Amino acid sequence: MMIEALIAVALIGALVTFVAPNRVAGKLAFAISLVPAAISLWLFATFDGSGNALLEGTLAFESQYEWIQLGEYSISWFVGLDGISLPLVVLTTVLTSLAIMSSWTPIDERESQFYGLVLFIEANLIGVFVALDFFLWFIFWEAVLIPMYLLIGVWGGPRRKYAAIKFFVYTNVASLLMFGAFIALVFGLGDAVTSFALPEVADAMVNGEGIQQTLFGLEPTTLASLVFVAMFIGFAVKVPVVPFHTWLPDAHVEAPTPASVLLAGVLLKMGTYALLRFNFTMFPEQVETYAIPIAAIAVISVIYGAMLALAQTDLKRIVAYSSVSSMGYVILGLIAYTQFGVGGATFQMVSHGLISGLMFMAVGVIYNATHTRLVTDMSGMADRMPVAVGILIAGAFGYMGLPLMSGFAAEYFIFFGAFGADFDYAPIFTGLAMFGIVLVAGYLLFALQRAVFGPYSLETDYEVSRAPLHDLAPMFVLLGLIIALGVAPDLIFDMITDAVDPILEGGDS
Amino acid sequence: MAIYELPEWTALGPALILAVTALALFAFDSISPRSTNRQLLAGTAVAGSLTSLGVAVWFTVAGVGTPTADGGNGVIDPTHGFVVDQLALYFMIIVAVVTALIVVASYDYLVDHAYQAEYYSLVILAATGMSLMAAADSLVTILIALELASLPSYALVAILKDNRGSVEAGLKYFLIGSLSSAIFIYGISLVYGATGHLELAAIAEVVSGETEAGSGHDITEMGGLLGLGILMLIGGFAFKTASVPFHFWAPEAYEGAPAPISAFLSSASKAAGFVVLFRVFTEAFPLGEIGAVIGFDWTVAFIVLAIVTMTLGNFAAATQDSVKRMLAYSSIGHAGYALIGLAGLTADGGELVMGAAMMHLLVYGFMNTGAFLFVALAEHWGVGRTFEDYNGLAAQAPVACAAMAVFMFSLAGIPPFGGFFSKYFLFVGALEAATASTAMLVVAAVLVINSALSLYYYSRLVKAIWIEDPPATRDRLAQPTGLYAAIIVAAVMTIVILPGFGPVVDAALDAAGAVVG
Amino acid sequence: MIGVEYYVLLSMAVFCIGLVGVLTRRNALTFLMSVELMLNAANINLIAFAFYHGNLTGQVFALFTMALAAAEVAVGLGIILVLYRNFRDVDVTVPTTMRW
Amino acid sequence: MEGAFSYAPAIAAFPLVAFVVALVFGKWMPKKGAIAGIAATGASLVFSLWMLAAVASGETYHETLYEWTAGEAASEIGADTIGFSFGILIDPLAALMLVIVSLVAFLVHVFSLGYMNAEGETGLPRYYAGLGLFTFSMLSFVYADNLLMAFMFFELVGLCSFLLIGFWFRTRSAPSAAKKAFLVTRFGDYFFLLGVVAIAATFGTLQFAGDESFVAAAEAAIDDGGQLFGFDAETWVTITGLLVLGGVIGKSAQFPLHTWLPDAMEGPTTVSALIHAATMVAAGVYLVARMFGYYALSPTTLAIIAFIGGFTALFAATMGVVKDDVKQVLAYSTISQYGYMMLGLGVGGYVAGVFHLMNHAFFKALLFLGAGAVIVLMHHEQNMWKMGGLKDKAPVTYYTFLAGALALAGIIPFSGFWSKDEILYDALIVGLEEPLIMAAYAMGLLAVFFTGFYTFRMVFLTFHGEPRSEAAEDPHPVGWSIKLPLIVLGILAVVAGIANLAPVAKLANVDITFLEHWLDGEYGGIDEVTYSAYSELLAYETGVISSEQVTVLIAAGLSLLLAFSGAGLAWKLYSDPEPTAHKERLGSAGTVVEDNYYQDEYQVWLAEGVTLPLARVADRFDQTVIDGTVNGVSTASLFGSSWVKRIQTGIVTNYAALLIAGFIALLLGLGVYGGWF
Repeated sequence: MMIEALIAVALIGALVTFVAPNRVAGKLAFAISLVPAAISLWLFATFDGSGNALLEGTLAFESQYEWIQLGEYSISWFVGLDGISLPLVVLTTVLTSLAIMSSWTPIDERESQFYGLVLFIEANLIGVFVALDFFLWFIFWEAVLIPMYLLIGVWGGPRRKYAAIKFFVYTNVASLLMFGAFIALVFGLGDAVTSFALPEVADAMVNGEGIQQTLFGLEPTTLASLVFVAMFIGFAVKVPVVPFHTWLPDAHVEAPTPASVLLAGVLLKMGTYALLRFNFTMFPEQVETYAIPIAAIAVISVIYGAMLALAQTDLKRIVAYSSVSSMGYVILGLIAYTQFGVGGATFQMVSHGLISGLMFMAVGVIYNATHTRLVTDMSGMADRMPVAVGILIAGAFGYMGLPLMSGFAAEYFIFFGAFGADFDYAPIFTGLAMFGIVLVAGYLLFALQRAVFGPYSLETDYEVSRAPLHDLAPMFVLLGLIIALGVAPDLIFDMITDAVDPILEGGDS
Repeated sequence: MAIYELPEWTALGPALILAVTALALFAFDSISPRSTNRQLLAGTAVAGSLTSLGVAVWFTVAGVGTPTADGGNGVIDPTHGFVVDQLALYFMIIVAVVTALIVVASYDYLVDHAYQAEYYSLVILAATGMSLMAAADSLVTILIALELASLPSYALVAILKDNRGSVEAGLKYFLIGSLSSAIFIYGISLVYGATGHLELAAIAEVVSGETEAGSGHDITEMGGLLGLGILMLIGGFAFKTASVPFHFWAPEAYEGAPAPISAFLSSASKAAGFVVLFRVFTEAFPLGEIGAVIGFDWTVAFIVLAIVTMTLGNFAAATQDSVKRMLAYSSIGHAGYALIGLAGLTADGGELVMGAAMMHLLVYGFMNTGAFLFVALAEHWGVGRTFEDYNGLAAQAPVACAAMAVFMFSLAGIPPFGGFFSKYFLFVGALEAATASTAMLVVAAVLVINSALSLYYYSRLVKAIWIEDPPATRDRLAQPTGLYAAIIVAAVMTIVILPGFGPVVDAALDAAGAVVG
Repeated sequence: MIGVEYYVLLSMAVFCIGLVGVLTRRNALTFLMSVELMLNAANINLIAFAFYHGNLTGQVFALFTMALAAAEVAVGLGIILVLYRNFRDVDVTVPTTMRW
Repeated sequence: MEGAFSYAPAIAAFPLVAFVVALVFGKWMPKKGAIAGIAATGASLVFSLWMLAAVASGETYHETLYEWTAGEAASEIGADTIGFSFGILIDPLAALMLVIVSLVAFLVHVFSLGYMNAEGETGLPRYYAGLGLFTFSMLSFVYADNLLMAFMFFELVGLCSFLLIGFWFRTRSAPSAAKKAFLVTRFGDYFFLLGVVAIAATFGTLQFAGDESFVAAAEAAIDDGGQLFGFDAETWVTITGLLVLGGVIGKSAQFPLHTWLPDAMEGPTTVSALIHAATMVAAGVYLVARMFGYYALSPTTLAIIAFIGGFTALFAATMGVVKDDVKQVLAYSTISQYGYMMLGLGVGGYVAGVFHLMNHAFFKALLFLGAGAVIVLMHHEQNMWKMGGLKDKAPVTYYTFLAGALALAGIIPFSGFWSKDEILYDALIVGLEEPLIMAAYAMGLLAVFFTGFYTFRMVFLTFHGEPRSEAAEDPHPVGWSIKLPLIVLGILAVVAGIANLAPVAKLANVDITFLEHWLDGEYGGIDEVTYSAYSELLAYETGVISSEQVTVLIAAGLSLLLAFSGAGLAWKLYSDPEPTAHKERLGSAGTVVEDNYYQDEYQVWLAEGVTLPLARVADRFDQTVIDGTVNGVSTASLFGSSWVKRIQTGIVTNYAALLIAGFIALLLGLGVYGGWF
């Protein structure tokens, strides 16, 4: 029941906040958001699951109720947690609370609506990570679009309307493609499955016969490959993976800081999480078949994304493109299909969530004071806002994968896992992708040098002063978490690997 | 349930109640045509439609029409030419719901209209016709019910006598309508000519060769004649459901008519059209047998129609300036979605896809009606008709605008709203049908493209009311009780129908099962 | 006796005449009449086939059709009336305030 | 002494605490965190000496303290599980380095009191926090017991250098220098990390010492001659070794990744002292020494190391000749000196390399601090041509500096001579067999001349002759906190050579090579990481000219001769009261050298002339092609929309026509399909 409580609190909180008066909305929303955070931490503490949720693992906090009988297929409310989803749930709740606090300063109109939407998005994000029935999962997956569309559209930057609609339509098209593919998969499995419950489908794919039917005049194997590719593309848009990434920078740049935090911190993880849950859990054979092209895509995402970041002058754009780059590492880790690879990829999801969140907050805090994000417009900000800049620098080094910060752990796991991967030329691909760590240092340090160092200069008609404490507090929390995970990755890596192993064993069988 | 005691004719209760209400209103109208006792008139109409709704729900629950095997009372034949089964009741519910909603809304919308009684009586009369369409199972009754629905509609569309738009809309609706009905009737005559019968069941027997036509000739010789007849029937129904190429009246009629009437036509009238379509083609021209007679299964026709209708509706909607016209085109697009329900049928089965279409029509009854009623509200406010005129309404009327956002996202098929399930189940159904005939893959693909496009223009409206800034010059907006009530009810239903979708699915699948397989 | 097919041909001819009228005439009243022609074409069919099949259904139905046509005309005339009131004309191609 | 090692973690912990304290409370502390730093590094020094004593008493320490994470390894050979952990390895080498690092760090902290505090710098807490973190990282790196842990702190060292070089962030140059330092070393570390991953994936372990060390595993792999990642074992060891070497070249500023180091002079001189003498730059060479066993397995790698070292030694020395900024001269001398160490290690002169590392730490710290003192004296003037005549005005500074200079120049009997001579000797005896090494030796030998020259050019210009600016007329006085470290280091620079008087030992045949014995674990050590163990692995042939003694004499004689001639030339050119520049005599060569052989130019060009434009092209491509496609789709559909809706002409007759047309089209289509006509 705890999971239901988690979602319910967020939903009700959203409604309450939505009707609350504007001036109290921020504080109220923060107070409310602490409840899910607390619950999720409690779940984390008392987690007793083992194995993979989709592959006969023992779920924690599981609950299932019949919902709809659609012909011979049953749809149910089916939620549960395993070592992969729990860290992401905690990430979501914690990040939401921090994002809410970080938006006290920048959000100065229609507050109650804003915070209501943030809580609403939190509810759906949690749902995405806990849902184990395809339709239930898909509801949450799609429902995320609405609040994000409005968050970007209402409180965003100058080109917010374009960015919002682009994000909305682009990702939705991808969802439709993926949906069709999955349904085809279910039909392809024929009588092997009688419901849309993901564990059942995964079981039929991995331990069962796999796709047996000949659909649309396609041989089972062809069908499986097509479904795999279609779903991969569908999720690739959400991740995003080059060349499906162009909605991301627009959305990031135009979105208000807290929205960016959630977007980069959690929404992108939906894509990689789905990839892991669907493609990489249900299609072990195809994963091996398509290892080379996917690895190539991963490398391209890393390098190309980094190159794009290098060409930007807008701090947010830089971070946005670097997200593309970082997500490339995740893909690399997933395709490696080794314990450290897939586990590292999952770890990177959490790590990148924290670090990119921190970066966006720091950039946001500076933006609050300067009202510009162009590194060319400002210089020597360290002189006026030492603490904020200090955190920005810390975050930047986290992004570069500085040891003893979570980013390094994640990247190292992925590299190590990918280097020893089974597919051909794995070391080469790893080596190429690793060059990203040089490029990332390049563009981040270049931006820092221009924006925060050097003699102070910024055209403002007011005095730029230090950031208020409630802007800094969330960043300190994040920094603490980043370092904690960097020093002690086993805080979550144990449970992750525990949930990852069954996937890989499925690959062998 | 005391239903056993009731005589059989009461099975038509939902329709009859509407008829009685209509007559009552007529009586009132003839007594005092200029009466403006809105409470009484609207009250009567609402009471009538709600009773009809209640009875229809009651019958459904009581198991009228459910096969006796499942502990129901079996299909009831109240009188010659009518049948009451789950399909009929299901659509009677839809009609009653929509009627109730728009009547409530009209209470405010028609506040300064001269002929109140006339309006309400026409509405209820049309509702009666639609309700009867749901139960008609002979081409005669179908034609009568259909015209009973159409004729008042013509008048209703043109009821704003001094509004050029309304009149123009009425004219176009009427002209296209009469043309279509002429074609329809000619089609009936050809079918009759080919089979010698007008009852669907009898036609089916002839088509399947169980009994031979009255004249004793072999049906297959008449294949061409029958085929032409069938095509003409399709034409008649296409007009009712605003499907290409008989859709041309729809954009103008919906745009020019009073918004509640637009809602009425685009939701209830469309649904009624579809129920007849479903019934006639599944019962009179059984798939498989019909192929032997006219050379092809009529699903082909519907595949084509579905694709064209979806595409034309959505594409034309994408760049409209007038909100009402956008909704009109989107309603054409949704007709295309619903057509998939027939296109996906196969000789053995297809409950899923047809059921999905029915679910969609039910949900559509709420979300589309709601959307049009919001337009009615806007017209009531007098803010204007274009997207720009709607800018920033949320700042002044957040509740109504929240409801509108719900309708839009639901129409676009975004959760957590009812439209999500119906649309995606339709998608699932289409794919399942595609496993049988690959042509349905094309339909599914087109569905994807169109729903993506629809996302664009629906969110465009949300953008206008929620994201854009309101113009400086716009005075306070009133909060008419009736309109608000109707809109909020529609919105709430659109939302709660998602968690409560289980019964809807069961009802729809049973309804489909009543005619398919 | 004359084969049913000739009746069908006749009705089709009438139907097409009506159709052409609908397509070419701009006067609302002519339009209405053309539609009436098409309806009567249907009636011809119905009666002929009733005779052919030797059952009365068709003839009865023809009666319905006529009644229906009458009702239609009634409503139609009403609309044409208000059309004239608003547009000072009964040309059906005049009202084009709504398009595209 | 057994219990000593349980306190080993404290050595690193103290500076870490100091870092936190300085960062958080520094603002409110009397000396802005200096006290905390001095206390911490002092404590570290004491503990390090304790460790030294413990090792001397025959103990060593190799303990895994904390498992970072563990899991399945996809290793080519060895176990299928791997643990990544933090552990401490204290053997003679580590103990020695601990002492060096903590000592230098301590002295730098003390010196900072005079150099930074007294000069009223702002942001001192940041400065001392940086120093603390720097010391912590370096000490942790020094006694890391596995390659990953080493890499981690190697990187942290890089971070600290970034923070400290960029200390004066309000200037334009400092941040740029800091960025460059981090980027260039990051580039090296990229290869290092790749090497770490490769080694871990190959051998399933990253331990330096012990039975399951990757060195042992590699040795085994080579012995049973299997295939690793499609290469035969030795090639693979070479490849991975070279990858790791990338990090070394970056950090130890070897050619071609040396360009960051001269710019790093933008940082406070104290930081330069720390970076060059004991921490960052030393880290590279120390890493080679640390995993010397692994390199010993692959002669190719060693040869490459040796050659790079020799070349860098000469290459950097030539550039040092023409610099006017006292710190610049020292910077290039650093590069050059680390070249020697690489040369020494490359030719298998493990002891020699480490010996020079130690001596260099002392005299280079001394020289930099001395330069710092000079800069204080000169009111922050760094151009040597503005100086002069400081000899009498600041005797302490002068004599200590002179001691350092003599050591650097390698003048007998100062410490530098002994270690450098030993390196050259080792290079020579190997070179007699291996021509490539001989070339490296030749370059190293030639560099001695330049070293002597630029060292004394610096000394003469700075201290001798007449004051050439009013700043030089009345120097700013320097306090005890500056003098004390100078004196300590000065003494060390003079006597440190005693640690390993190899030539004397060979000639007089007395057993006084203490350092060799020390590193050989004779007092206490871990078997497979001792000098002798390495020597067995080495595949080098060594030769002698006639006899060992003669060879020793020749080697020493040659290097001394060159050193003296260099110094002499400097004396001839610059010792007059009003020295004049002689650069133009060098002609075009001079300008080339002035511009550091255009090393910076081409690297900057690579960054800004190639990468950046490439990035812009990518961006353009992204905006136009990829995003253009996306937007194109929407534009196309909207255009289609505006076209489709035109069908609705508004004229009802057209509707009727279209309706009929549509119907007939359907009729014909289906009619044909259904075969009606």
